[in-house]
Amino acid sequence: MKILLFGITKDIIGDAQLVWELKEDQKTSNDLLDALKERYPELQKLRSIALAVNGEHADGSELIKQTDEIALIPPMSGG
Amino acid sequence: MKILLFGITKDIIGDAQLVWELKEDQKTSNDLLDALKERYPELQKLRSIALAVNGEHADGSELIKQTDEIALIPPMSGG
Amino acid sequence: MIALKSTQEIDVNEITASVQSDACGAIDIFVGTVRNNFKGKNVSKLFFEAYEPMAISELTKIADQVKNQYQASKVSIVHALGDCKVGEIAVVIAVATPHRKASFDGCQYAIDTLKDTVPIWKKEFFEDGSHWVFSHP
Amino acid sequence: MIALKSTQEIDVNEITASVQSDACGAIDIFVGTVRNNFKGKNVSKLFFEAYEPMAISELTKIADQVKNQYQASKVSIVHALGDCKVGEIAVVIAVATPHRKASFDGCQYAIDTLKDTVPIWKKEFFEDGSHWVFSHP
Repeated sequence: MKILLFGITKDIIGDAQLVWELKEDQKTSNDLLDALKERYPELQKLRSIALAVNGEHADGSELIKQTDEIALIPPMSGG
Repeated sequence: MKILLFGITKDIIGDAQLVWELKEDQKTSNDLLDALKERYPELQKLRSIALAVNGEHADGSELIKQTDEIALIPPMSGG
Repeated sequence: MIALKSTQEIDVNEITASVQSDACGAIDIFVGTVRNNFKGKNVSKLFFEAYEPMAISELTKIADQVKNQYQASKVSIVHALGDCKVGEIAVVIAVATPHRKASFDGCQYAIDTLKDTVPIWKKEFFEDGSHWVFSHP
Repeated sequence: MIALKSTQEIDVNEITASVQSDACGAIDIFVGTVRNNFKGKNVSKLFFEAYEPMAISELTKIADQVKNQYQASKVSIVHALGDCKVGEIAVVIAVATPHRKASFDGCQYAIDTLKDTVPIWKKEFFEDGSHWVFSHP
């Protein structure tokens, strides 16, 4: 699956998109976020890091499918 | 002296300006206002009526001279 | 910018630009427009008149108060005179401050105070007549 | 009007007109502009990027909340994307309500919420470098 990257996560991961192989034990959005933080430890240093699943802020419990649109959401700063 | 009229006071007095002879006993802006209310009793029916003296809201204590610019200030309704 | 104008001459872009300041990140703008009803009656238009020099002086006092009390860099107030049809602009107040909370508070203070202290009078026209509005005090 | 645009395309008159409603007497408009300093450092420009479809969806949610919670008839929110120089407009929010207090409260709620929930990211450029801003949460 592809994970969309914005702001500082693009700098950390080095691209605008991340191609990610969803593993068996990555069932919820929390599982996926934990796996991403493990793979890219720099993400853990951010004030906050979360996921959006299909264009909605994830609360962690969403069940993830290969076809979902996932985005990494670093601290927002609009306005 | 001339007294400037606005809004409903123009309708009550029937003109945009009132020519007024300042009497001996009309020393303060309160004295003048009282005399105007006596002469035009309709003014007393307004929710409020006040004077401006030389372009400032009068507090009643101002000493009035023939050369002052006086205006009757009915309830304001800008905005 | 402190001004009394016909409603047709009031330009929100121009007023916004008049308060913009590179040290300020926030501009709050209040726009008062003519509503089509008042206490359930259909309003057809408003007419505004002012004791003009005193109105300008009282508007200037309000702008100065907002600058002092809310750390506003610039404040503009433009009020309409003459006829205003439904939907047209009666008043615009713009307040520029470094941070946003003060711009809202200063703008709200300005419109509240304007209604209390500025010698402007509004006549409402209904289908069946007209009357001078007695808002304040 | 809910939109993401270049700062050059943002027109406060157009946004004001987009919320005007004959049943409403009050429009409050918040305009966020680029300040020339941040914590004492000179800012030269900002750059905004967004997760665009989600940003539009979150902005629409905010507009709907303001309509429900503040009895607003119409709400417009336009945010800049790309480069914004000092003094240029980053965001405009306009809220039209029958009476004025609600327009201020609704507009303030909208800008506060925007900063919390809308996936837009800001990069600040200084004379000696740049950084992504971490405002929220």
